[in-house]
Amino acid sequence: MKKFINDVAQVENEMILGLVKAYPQYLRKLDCGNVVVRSDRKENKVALISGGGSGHEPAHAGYVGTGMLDAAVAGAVFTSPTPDQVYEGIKAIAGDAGVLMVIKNYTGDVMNFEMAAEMAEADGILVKQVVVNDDVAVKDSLYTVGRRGVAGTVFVHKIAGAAAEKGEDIHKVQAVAQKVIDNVRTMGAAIRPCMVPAAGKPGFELAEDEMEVGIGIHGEPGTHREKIRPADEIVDLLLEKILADIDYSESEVAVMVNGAGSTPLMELFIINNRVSDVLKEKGISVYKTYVGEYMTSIEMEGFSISLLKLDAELKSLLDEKADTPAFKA
Amino acid sequence: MKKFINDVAQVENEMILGLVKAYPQYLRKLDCGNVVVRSDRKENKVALISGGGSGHEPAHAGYVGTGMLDAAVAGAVFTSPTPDQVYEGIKAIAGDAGVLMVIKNYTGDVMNFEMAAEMAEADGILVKQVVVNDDVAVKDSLYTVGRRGVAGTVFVHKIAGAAAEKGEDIHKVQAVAQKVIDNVRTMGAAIRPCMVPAAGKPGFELAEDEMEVGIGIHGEPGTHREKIRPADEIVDLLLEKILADIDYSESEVAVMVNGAGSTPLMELFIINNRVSDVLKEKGISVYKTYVGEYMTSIEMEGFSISLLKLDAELKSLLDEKADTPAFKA
Amino acid sequence: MNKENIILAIDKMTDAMESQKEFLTELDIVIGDGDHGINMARGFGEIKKKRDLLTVMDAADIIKNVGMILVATVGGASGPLYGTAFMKAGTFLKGKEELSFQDFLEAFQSAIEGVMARGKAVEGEKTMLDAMLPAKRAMEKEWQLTGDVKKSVEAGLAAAKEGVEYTKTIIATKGRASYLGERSIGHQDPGATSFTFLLEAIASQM
Amino acid sequence: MNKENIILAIDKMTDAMESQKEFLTELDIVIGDGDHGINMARGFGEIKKKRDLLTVMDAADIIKNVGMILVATVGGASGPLYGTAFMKAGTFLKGKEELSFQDFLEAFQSAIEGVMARGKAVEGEKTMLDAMLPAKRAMEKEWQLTGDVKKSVEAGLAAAKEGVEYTKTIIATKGRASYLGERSIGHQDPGATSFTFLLEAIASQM
Ligand SMILES: Nc1ncnc2c1ncn2[C@@H]1O[C@H](COP(=O)(O)OP(=O)(O)O)[C@@H](O)[C@H]1O
Ligand SMILES: Nc1ncnc2c1ncn2[C@@H]1O[C@H](COP(=O)(O)OP(=O)(O)O)[C@@H](O)[C@H]1O
Ligand SMILES: [Mg+2]
Ligand SMILES: [Mg+2]
Ligand SMILES: [Mg+2]
Ligand SMILES: [Mg+2]
Repeated sequence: MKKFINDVAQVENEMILGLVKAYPQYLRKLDCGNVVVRSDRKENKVALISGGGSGHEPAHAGYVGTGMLDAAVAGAVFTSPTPDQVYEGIKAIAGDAGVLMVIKNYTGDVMNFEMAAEMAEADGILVKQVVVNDDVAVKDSLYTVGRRGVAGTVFVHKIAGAAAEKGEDIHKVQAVAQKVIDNVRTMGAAIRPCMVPAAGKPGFELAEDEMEVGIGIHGEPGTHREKIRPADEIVDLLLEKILADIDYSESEVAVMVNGAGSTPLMELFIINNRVSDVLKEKGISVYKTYVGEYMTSIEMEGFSISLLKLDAELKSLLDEKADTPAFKA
Repeated sequence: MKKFINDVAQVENEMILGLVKAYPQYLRKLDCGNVVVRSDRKENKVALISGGGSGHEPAHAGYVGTGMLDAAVAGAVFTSPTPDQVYEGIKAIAGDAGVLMVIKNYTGDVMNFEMAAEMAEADGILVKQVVVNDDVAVKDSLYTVGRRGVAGTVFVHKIAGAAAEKGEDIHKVQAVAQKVIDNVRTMGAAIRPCMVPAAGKPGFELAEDEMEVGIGIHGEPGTHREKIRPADEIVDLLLEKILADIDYSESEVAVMVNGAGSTPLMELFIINNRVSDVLKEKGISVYKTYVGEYMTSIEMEGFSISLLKLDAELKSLLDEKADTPAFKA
Repeated sequence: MNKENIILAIDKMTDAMESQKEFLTELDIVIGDGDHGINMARGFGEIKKKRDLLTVMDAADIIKNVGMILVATVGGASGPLYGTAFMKAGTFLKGKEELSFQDFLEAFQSAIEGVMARGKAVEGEKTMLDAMLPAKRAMEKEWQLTGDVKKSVEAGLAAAKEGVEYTKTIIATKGRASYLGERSIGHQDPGATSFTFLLEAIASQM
Repeated sequence: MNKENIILAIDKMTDAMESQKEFLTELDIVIGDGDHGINMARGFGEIKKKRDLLTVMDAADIIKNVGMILVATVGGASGPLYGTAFMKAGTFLKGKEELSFQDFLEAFQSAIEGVMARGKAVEGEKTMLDAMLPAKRAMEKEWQLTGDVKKSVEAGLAAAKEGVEYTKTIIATKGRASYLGERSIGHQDPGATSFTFLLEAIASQM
């Protein structure tokens, strides 16, 4: 395994330390575990907490700062953080206005965050939650765990974060977060896998002419495998699924072309070139585009496209100031 | 060659189109070739132009915007743009205050930009230049082409851009750009090569236990090859060379930990953890840190460390507002 | 089973999670995210570190605290689930110093209920429950028939292993493997597998 | 050499740059950035596209315009250098319809001076100059000795090829290969190699 690391057992710790040392103006690490909070804590606002396994950098700690998250909790690579870690995060940021947990829809994440909320509620802290489930690769069925939460989560952080920063109450912040969730859809594909450092093996293997379609963000295989195709055709394939899921016709959208970790920006822009053309053709107008690495899977080579359907409220919150290490607006 | 592209011959064009379509609020593409200029052109200021081969995304077009560049010219992958392209860029942004060209020190870049300047000067446009040469991996000798320009260039864009935005005259802007160049040093290493799409082959090959030290940003081999080591030791190796080149003792620095294209952010933060510790040990205080992909080599897996020695003027210009697709302050 | 047996069983679990770490991780690489063995080994590694603290507690508290340590260190889906299982069993056994096989069966039932509630899962979804529930049923049945602890435990172990085999034949509808849909068929569930190792450790002390 | 010969020579150059594209790129991968063949093929590809425009010009203008197209399309180091070479030669030949071998030699001298000025390079730095300068000297020498065009051209070609071999033995001090220091030894210079192909094309028309 060829990586710029020192010790597989220290990857998460050293990463969080390196992050906090890079951005002390934004971030402070709690003493107990990999919990990062805003260094300029703002009082009297709803506090947002999110997190998940490590390996999604810059998510989630990179989004801690003005107008986004108040705390981020980082578990081991691709492993949800434990309830006590989340609980410490909640305690560090909780005020009278309450705490909103932004959870990505994974069994582990949901259970661990919910247990943390139970602990915090026992202390009298007001805790609400939203569960992001934007990945249209996975069927949303009553009989399964439902869709996964992937890159669309960053829009939830941004928009709910803006509402909280403006001083909205917890019901409003939760409602607007839920509105984002209801209106954002994502799908991705990859041509090279990633590996959990401690495992030392990739999550799947692909031949030189194969790609994995419908990937998640934990290095797991996607929903199916295909022959690789030109970038434009892959974009068309993903957009078709996304556009079929909710009615985007004649709407305005925010677009996120998210790199999975090792996809060169050059390719992400080539991808966006097609995304932009297809949306134009379909009469969907692009309000804002974000191209870059927002929710990664360590060194996976792949990308996802997210479309967030906007209304006036979401647009204005998207435009609000955000100032965090990895997202500035 | 496994890449998210459509046609090797269209890589540069589609990339620039995708970029401009993502950020119309910042960027506009000229009709003639891959030249990108600010969409909200500001008059009565020194105009900055930079560029080079493609493959360094987000450089250089990603730095076009308020407080940084006014135009960026993109050649073919790793190939300096031609004089006429640069000339078109200069003409599009030139005002009475003149144009400063920020050139990275490569024979091709210098010659092509200089020929463009000759053409522009023939039109009566005032053109000055600075040549960035921050790479300490390469000996700076009178008998060679000297050091290469690498990631430190981004600091030149930021700081000279801020001076220009403030309305400083061309001599002042050139002087401050030169001050950055005199005070910034960079060195890098890689564990996986990249390839020019049109070539379809990597620039070098490495065994599973090897790394290339002293890499440039054009996929070329570095100054030497070594057995790979833990991240901390690689950092020590690079910092030693950088710190030996100019006297950083007791100074304040800006740090850039730059990913070469496919290095996971996780690893860049692990790297910064060590950079930060070593500087602290040596009594060098870190004013600001930038961790991310600023000057890439397509999909190379590697990184560079840049240290910019600061004084009061550089600090205040570094803090000035910048608003571009890839750099916001 | 007395306190000593419980401590020994936990030691055996710790050893098993360490020695099966790679195997369980490999299973999770195929249909999950490649961390199950790492997660379980981390949790039981912490239990090993806290062994001295645990051994001074009474039987029920040891079990409950094992659960709390698992919740606090394993993470992922398996952390809250196994953690809840041990915590529920410990709570159920409160006050008991010597555990009869009937106590064990009832504590196990309580653990399973905890897992089902926490995981919102039922049998046949390709999870640890597909080893737990058959094991529980087989032990109960053999116990009612023969009243023989050894036989009952063996029946349970066999049923858990069968359950693991069964997970190969079904589509996952809970946990990460569910994202694979049809592609999850043919592969055994990591959590069902780890449960079988844990049950083996318990069995050795009965 | 008349205008027809010049057009034919340029056609041959175009063919050579197309057919040697990969070879030249491979050479540049080893000690440069892997684009020299691509760059040259792009430039001459553009010349091919503009062939109809070129053929209506007079000899000197054709050469000068080839230089301008190269400058405008090749990029990198080789674009301005080869571009300057052709532009200088074209400028030198201004007004001439029929070129004597002496004219050719003097135009070549002018081209070389252009490259040296633009590239701030001299012989022995592992660049195209290490093929150009020996070729020029050998041709001049043979021409003075024998007055035989064919022989002179052959001597020039042989010297250029030797120059390419020579570049294998030296450290680069100009161009990208210079960053490799000692590691550049053992590899031939891509620009010296491409020059040899261009000279072959010219030789075929003398
Ligand atoms: N809802 C659930 N109910 C019961 N068991 C579950 C559930 N979801 C997952 N599991 C079990 O957890 C195991 C995976 O654990 P682990 O890999 O440690 O966590 P994660 O899936 O979060 O990476 C699965 O193999 C399965 O047995
Ligand atoms: N200063 C120079 N003087 C003369 N020739 C040079 C100089 N620098 C580079 N060259 C030539 O240019 C060739 C490389 O051209 P090319 O690969 O197209 O450009 P780049 O080096 O910019 O990628 C080298 O092989 C060398 O022959
Ligand atoms: Mg996991
Ligand atoms: Mg080049
Ligand atoms: Mg797992
Ligand atoms: Mg080259």
